[in-house]
Amino acid sequence: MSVEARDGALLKVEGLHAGYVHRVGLARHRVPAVAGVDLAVPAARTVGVVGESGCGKTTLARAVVGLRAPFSGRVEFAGRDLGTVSRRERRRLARELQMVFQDPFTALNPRMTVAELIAEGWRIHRGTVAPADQAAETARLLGLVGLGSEHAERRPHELSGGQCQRVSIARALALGPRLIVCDEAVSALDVSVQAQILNLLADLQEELGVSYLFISHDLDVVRHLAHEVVVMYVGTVVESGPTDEVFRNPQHPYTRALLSAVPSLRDRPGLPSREIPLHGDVPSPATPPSGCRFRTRCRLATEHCARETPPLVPRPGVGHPVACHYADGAGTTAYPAGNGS
Amino acid sequence: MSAPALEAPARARRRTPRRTWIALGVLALFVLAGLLGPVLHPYDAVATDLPSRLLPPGSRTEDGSLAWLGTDQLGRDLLANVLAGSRVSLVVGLATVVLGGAAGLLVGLVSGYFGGWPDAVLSRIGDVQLAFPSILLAILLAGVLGPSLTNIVITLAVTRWVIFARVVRASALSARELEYVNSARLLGAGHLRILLRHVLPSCWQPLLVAGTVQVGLTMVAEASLSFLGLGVPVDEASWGATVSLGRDYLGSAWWISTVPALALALVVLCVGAVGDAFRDASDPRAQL
Amino acid sequence: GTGSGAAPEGALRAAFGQPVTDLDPYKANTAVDEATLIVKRLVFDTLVRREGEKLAPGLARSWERTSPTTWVFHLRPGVRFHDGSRLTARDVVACLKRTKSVESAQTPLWEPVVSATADDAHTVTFTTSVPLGALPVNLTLLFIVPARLAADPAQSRSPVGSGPFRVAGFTPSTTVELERNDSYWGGRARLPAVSLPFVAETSSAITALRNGDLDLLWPIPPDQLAEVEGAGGVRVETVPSWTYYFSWFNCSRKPFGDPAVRRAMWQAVDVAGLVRELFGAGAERMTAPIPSTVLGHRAQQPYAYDPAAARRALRDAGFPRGFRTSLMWFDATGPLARELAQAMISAWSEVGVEVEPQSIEKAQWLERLNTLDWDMNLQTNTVTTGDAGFSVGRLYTSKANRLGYANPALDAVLAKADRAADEDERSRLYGDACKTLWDDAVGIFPATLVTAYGLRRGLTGFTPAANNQPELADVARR
Amino acid sequence: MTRFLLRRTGQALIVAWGAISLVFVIVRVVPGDPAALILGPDASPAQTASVRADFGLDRPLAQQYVTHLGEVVRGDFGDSWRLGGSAMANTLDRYPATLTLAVLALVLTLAVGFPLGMACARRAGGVLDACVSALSLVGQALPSFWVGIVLILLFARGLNWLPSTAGSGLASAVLPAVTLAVPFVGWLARLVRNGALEEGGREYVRTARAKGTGEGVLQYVHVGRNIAVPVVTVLGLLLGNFVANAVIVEVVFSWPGIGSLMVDAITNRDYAVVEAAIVTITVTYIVLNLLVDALYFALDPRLTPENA
Amino acid sequence: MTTAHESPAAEVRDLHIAFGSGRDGTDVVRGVSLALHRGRVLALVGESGSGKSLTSLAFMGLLPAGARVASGSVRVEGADTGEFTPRQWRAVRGTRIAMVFQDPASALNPAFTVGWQIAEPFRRRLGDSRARAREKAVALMETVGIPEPERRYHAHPHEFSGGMRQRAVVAMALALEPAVLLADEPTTALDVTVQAQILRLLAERQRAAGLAMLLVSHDLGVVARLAQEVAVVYAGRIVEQGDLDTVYAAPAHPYTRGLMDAVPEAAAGEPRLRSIAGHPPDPGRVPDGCAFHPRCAFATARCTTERPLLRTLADGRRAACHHAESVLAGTAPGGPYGGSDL
Ligand SMILES: Nc1ncnc2c1ncn2[C@@H]1O[C@H](COP(=O)(O)OP(=O)(O)OP(=O)(O)O)[C@@H](O)[C@H]1O
Ligand SMILES: Nc1ncnc2c1ncn2[C@@H]1O[C@H](COP(=O)(O)OP(=O)(O)OP(=O)(O)O)[C@@H](O)[C@H]1O
Ligand SMILES: [Mg+2]
Ligand SMILES: [Mg+2]
Repeated sequence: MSVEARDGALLKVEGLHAGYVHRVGLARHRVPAVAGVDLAVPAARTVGVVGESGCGKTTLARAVVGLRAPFSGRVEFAGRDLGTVSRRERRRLARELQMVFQDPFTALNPRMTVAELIAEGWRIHRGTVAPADQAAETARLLGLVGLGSEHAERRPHELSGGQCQRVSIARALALGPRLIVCDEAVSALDVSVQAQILNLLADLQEELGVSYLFISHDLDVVRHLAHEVVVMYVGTVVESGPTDEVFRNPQHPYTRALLSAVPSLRDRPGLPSREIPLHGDVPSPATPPSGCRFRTRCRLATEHCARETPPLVPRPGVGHPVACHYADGAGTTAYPAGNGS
Repeated sequence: MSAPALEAPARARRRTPRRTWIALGVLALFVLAGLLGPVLHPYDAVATDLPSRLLPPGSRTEDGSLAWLGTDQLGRDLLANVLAGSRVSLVVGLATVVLGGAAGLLVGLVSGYFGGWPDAVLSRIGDVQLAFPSILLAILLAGVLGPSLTNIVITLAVTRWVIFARVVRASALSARELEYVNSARLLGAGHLRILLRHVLPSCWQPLLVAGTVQVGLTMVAEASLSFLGLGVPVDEASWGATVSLGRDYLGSAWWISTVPALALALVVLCVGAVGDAFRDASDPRAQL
Repeated sequence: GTGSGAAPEGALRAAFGQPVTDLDPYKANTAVDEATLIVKRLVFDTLVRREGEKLAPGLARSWERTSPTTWVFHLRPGVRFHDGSRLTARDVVACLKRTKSVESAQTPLWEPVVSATADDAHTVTFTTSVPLGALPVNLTLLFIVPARLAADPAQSRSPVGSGPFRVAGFTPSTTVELERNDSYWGGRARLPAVSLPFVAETSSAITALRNGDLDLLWPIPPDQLAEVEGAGGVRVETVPSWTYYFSWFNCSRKPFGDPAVRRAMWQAVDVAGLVRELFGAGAERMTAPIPSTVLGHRAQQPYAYDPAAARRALRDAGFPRGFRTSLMWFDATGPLARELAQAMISAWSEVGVEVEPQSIEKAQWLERLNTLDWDMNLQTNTVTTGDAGFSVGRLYTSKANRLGYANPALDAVLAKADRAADEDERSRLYGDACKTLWDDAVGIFPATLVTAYGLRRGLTGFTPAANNQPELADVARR
Repeated sequence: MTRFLLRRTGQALIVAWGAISLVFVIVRVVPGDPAALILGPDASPAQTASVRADFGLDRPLAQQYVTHLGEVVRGDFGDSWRLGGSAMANTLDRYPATLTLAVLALVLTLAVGFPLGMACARRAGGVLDACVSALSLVGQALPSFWVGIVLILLFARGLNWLPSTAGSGLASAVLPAVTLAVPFVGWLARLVRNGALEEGGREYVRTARAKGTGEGVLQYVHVGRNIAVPVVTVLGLLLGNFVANAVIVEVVFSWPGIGSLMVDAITNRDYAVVEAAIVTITVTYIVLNLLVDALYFALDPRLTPENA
Repeated sequence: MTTAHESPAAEVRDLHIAFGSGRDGTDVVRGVSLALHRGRVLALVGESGSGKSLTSLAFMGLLPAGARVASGSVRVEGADTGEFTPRQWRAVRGTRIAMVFQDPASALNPAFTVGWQIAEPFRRRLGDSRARAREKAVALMETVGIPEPERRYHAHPHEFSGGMRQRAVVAMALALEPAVLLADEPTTALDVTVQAQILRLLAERQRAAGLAMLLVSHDLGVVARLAQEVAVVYAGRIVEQGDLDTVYAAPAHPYTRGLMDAVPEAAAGEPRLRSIAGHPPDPGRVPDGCAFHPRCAFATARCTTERPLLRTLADGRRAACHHAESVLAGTAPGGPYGGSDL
């Protein structure tokens, strides 16, 4: 880990802009689904990214792993700028930077067996695992993710969703990654299976020291797994910080509204709702509002918000960075803690 | 998005329906006929027997042999003709599809997978070809190349490749966006590996379906070329040529044109049924 | 004009086997085109007309040969063109000039004609460079139009002539609609209109005839004759035509330079049987290199079918195991062309000569024919003028070099025949030419086609024509 | 929208240029000399040369091509040697006949194929469905000239219901239109059937059912509207196909359309007409495609020129 | 537990739903009984593939092709639908019983305007004039909280946001004032913020109209917001049913308990989630005895052979577990199958 960035982050994203290009005639329109995101993932830690649908989470994930070229900004992994490294170096880095996708079925080639899927990385990067050892290594990985060696010869359609997701994880682990980007990696799974996978991820982090950039719209899941959380809204980060702190003391009006909307086991039909309703629709990243992007739906919004974009900085009285002109540390709506507390 | 949207593990594969087996059987018979026919019941395009011309099915020819399906306008046995023709027609159909399919596969893969300017150029070429009436292209090409089996295959393949290219391109295009292709890319796989291991396999099935459809259509197109006088050389027998040359006799000696036309229809029907099976094998919704 | 141009009431609906593409009488490509000539004969007049075997006055009341190289023609007075203008000698002069200025298949016919002069309004004098006995015959091909329209492109579609019919509508390759010229000098035609659609497919055409959608259809292919003969309301009339099949040998190519080989090839084919079995009543076996009804025909002794002799002759000529060669043709050249070719090839294979069948497109065929790029060539030819000069005289001279055959003696005979004014003299000379060509076996001359005309019952005044160009103006309906 | 149209028009121009160049090159590569066809077998080399010069065929191909392009831009394809008059005029004369046939065939295909497909979808896997799927294959399996002649023998010669040749107005168009439509009726029915089945499995159909909507309304309104887009697409292509491939049918029925004109022109190496006719057909095809694209936007509200 | 004595607005009794036919057929719903009462919300919870959607579709007579009611009855307002003709079914749908589907994006016909689709029942079922139907539709859109209904009447579904679409779907379901509303995962496709809005809307409409409602969901939190009663299904059978409070406070079936423990919210402060080992069985290969026994920490030999019946416990709820009492008491599991991860 000697080449790690000075501040110890394994992954550093700085001022990242990424998105889609619409071609109309000869003109190209950029849709910056991610517009200036900064974040850092330290080694052996989990950073969660939450936000509503369409806020740019997937775009961020894909830009980080290089499936989508950023418009601008830096993605630095293990001390190297992914935008400038040579192709060869980039491919070598692929071994250390992996991703687990949302839909476990589509992420696995249906024509390959589990063993082939897991070994694919070794075939590409010759010399990582000798062909003779591959069977044993496959069995070890399968064991690691809680599958038996009887699964090795099956194909994805012969497995359940949870099992497929385990195979995806094993496949990502095969090359010994240091960071795994998980884009909604458990959203497609039932609670009981989701719990298994979340436990598995946590165990792997403990055993292997992997870091996760964990993207999810499920706040409970992120809260459970992530050490730090980043809250996104229309391509920008509105609030970030240690998970506990952000969830217990959300500062941005958007974070508060988001947290207040999460259904809880303790809700009851008759009980008064804690919900802070949000009105209106999420603006399109193609035509974001000026200033603070949340102002169109914010009860606190003023003229000032329309003129000036609030920077993402720690506020007085707030322990973590918030992009709101009016964040003052007086959290009004704390997120209900779990059953016990 | 939706949590419970995932289906449970593997539903048992559907068994191949009976009509597919029947179709395959009939096709096998025709292939066999094409292979063995010329041995068992040889056809000599050169030997004419004028006194026995235009005999109806079941007649005795001049030399006393029985013409099961009658004789043609030169007194040659129609059964032998149809048997020999099955070989030529099937070979033309298959060879065209293989040739056109190969070209289409290559073009479609490149243009679907890489996109960008190669795609733009290849797509425009395909557009030109599609906008250009295919039968006229065939007429012109057949004129340029002259009559021979190989040239007919080339001609027909030239008019077909776009269809395959489009099919493959569409599959490659969607395969390129598949999550498992991304996943392979993330493992550091190069273009060649992704193309061969991940993109190509998902192109086969639509290509195969298109291919089976085209085998039949190609055989019909060969007949159309014959109609326009650009078919197989005189000393070859093909169904298309026989149907076409016998058409003037439909009012008097119907069997000459009708027997090979029915053979053609039967083969196309069977090939189509097999093609449907290919389609069904992969698409559970089409099983209804 | 789209397909909906229905024929007028009472029109004669007559379909010939080939399309009419252009009605300009001086268009190069239709100069000897049968389909076009059928229409032209109804729309235009010529100075001289052919009636059966004889020449008859047309626009010229009479003519005389004033010297071996001068002919004087006296025009019929009072003839008017369809547009009302009067026909004068100046028109004839202009037309000759026009036809001479167009490179076409007729060009050789007019080459010896040096000039035509209008002596007065109704007298024309033709001067030729050499004595040209065939001039009156040739003039049956010179259609007369008003001088000012001789080079008018509009003549292609709506030509002005002086014939018994005028053009009411014309879609190239599709249909010609003619209406009666009531002021025709030769008397009104008997039917008010003639409609000449082109029907490409035999089955459609026969169906139309049987259903009464057509009144007249010709030529009916030999194999389809039964379908027409059996039908109610239809009768068939036949006439031996001036169209005949021949299969030339390229005498400039091995092994066809050797007359013995050529004769052997002929002996190898059972011509009599072949014509009988294949064509039935649709053709007659030929006895000379031109049809028997053509002026100049002289019957020869047919080559007997004798494969053994053929094989012997081939051995003697140095081909004990036969040889390989090819035969080219285009299918549309005549009825059963493909079958005829295949039957002959079949016969030749019996004597060890392996012939590659080359059925090619007409355009390619022409190109190869003209460049002598072939071994054997099967085609039909029509003696359009009914005179041996048109075929024998034109095709077999050393200068024409159409089949790599050069025979100075024959050249002399043909030149003499060309100059002779006396019909008997010409006939005798062409008869000699027939013998030479037959004995030299420059080609195989199997069959003269018999043209079968299918008519709806109720048509009268119809005379089948040997040149495929029946006189439709005389036809009437009962 | 304007941008979209501009882009599509640009593409269309490229395609048209490609077609023009293709036909230019290919007709000149085909062996056979127009001069020989004009002059017949008696032509002397000098005559041939002079005719070739008249047509500009003696110049280098590249030079001919440039001249040709210049003329084409002005809509001038030269004169037809065979038919007389400008090639384009000859082509346009024949065009309405082909269009009549194509439109009639299209109407037939739609009028029979659509309800048939809907009926099959309603009883997927039933007897009708099996028959239609077999018929759709057989329809495509029979050479159209054979179908045409058999139709003539049956309906014109046998029953004498319809004329076998052109010249009797719309009645004459029936058999050729049927011949053109035969391969595609079953095909369209299959397409409609598959589309209806696929759409029928969508959730909005279930929603509509849950509202108590009747099956007829469901099929023809809810589902029908949604399969309109693919159906319109193929109908556009089909019309183009009918125009382009009426060749054989026109020959069989002596239909005075552009197809029979073209075959005649190709056989006779009438370059100008071949070029004019093929360009006409190509342009028709391109215009139809543009129309279909425009119809898309009308039929599918989700589509905008940007995401198309 | 059901307290109402009036007859249920809709109910299924011992419902079996099978795919395929004859011996090849697999029962995917195996003896479910549910009763929906006016003014009350019953939630149906369970994992994916447990048969929730099929059960709710059976109420509407809208089982997908291939599925059929193998036995049992479906009653809507007392009428046995087993005898229903298609016409009778159509008459009931929308007017007596209506449904809201999971994915609002696909539940609306993309080719027609939202207004047209909402107005359709008025025109076709009530025979209202175009103008009248439109008026009613606009009013209805207003009721379900679609802002600017006049303008949005003419919008197509793709021009709506997800929440707006689901409001439109709710409007369509409520158009003909049904007595029973079925909501199959009505918020699963939506964002939390939107989900909260839709849940509020459903609660409000349900209360206002006194609807009998079936809420299908896999999210225990969502259920808690809306339902008074909950039924938990596992492998096509109800394993526990009772008042929401009772069940949530202390589940009596090990599966219910596992489900609740697996929710991250429940594990706040704990490093690991308590997951249920293994995964649900395939419909065709449901284990003998208690279907849950291979994953159950309480399972004993008895559980492998004898299928537990749904029985009423002391607190009035019903559970299908031989060991319900020990589960409630929290006694340690003892069986040989405890914790085995299959
Ligand atoms: N292929 C694309 N072309 C154009 N725009 C796109 C494309 N994919 C996504 N977008 C837009 O980019 C924005 C961000 O999308 P993204 O998928 O990153 O969001 P997300 O936070 O992952 O949402 P979700 O929770 O729905 O997965 C959205 O506004 C979306 O509409
Ligand atoms: N068309 C079908 N063919 C065969 N089996 C099916 C079909 N549709 C559903 N099933 C099976 O029926 C069972 C129950 O399905 P159902 O949709 O009711 O489950 P669910 O509880 O609603 O699940 P989800 O939460 O995924 O919606 C599942 O096991 C499924 O595999
Ligand atoms: Mg996403
Ligand atoms: Mg469901």
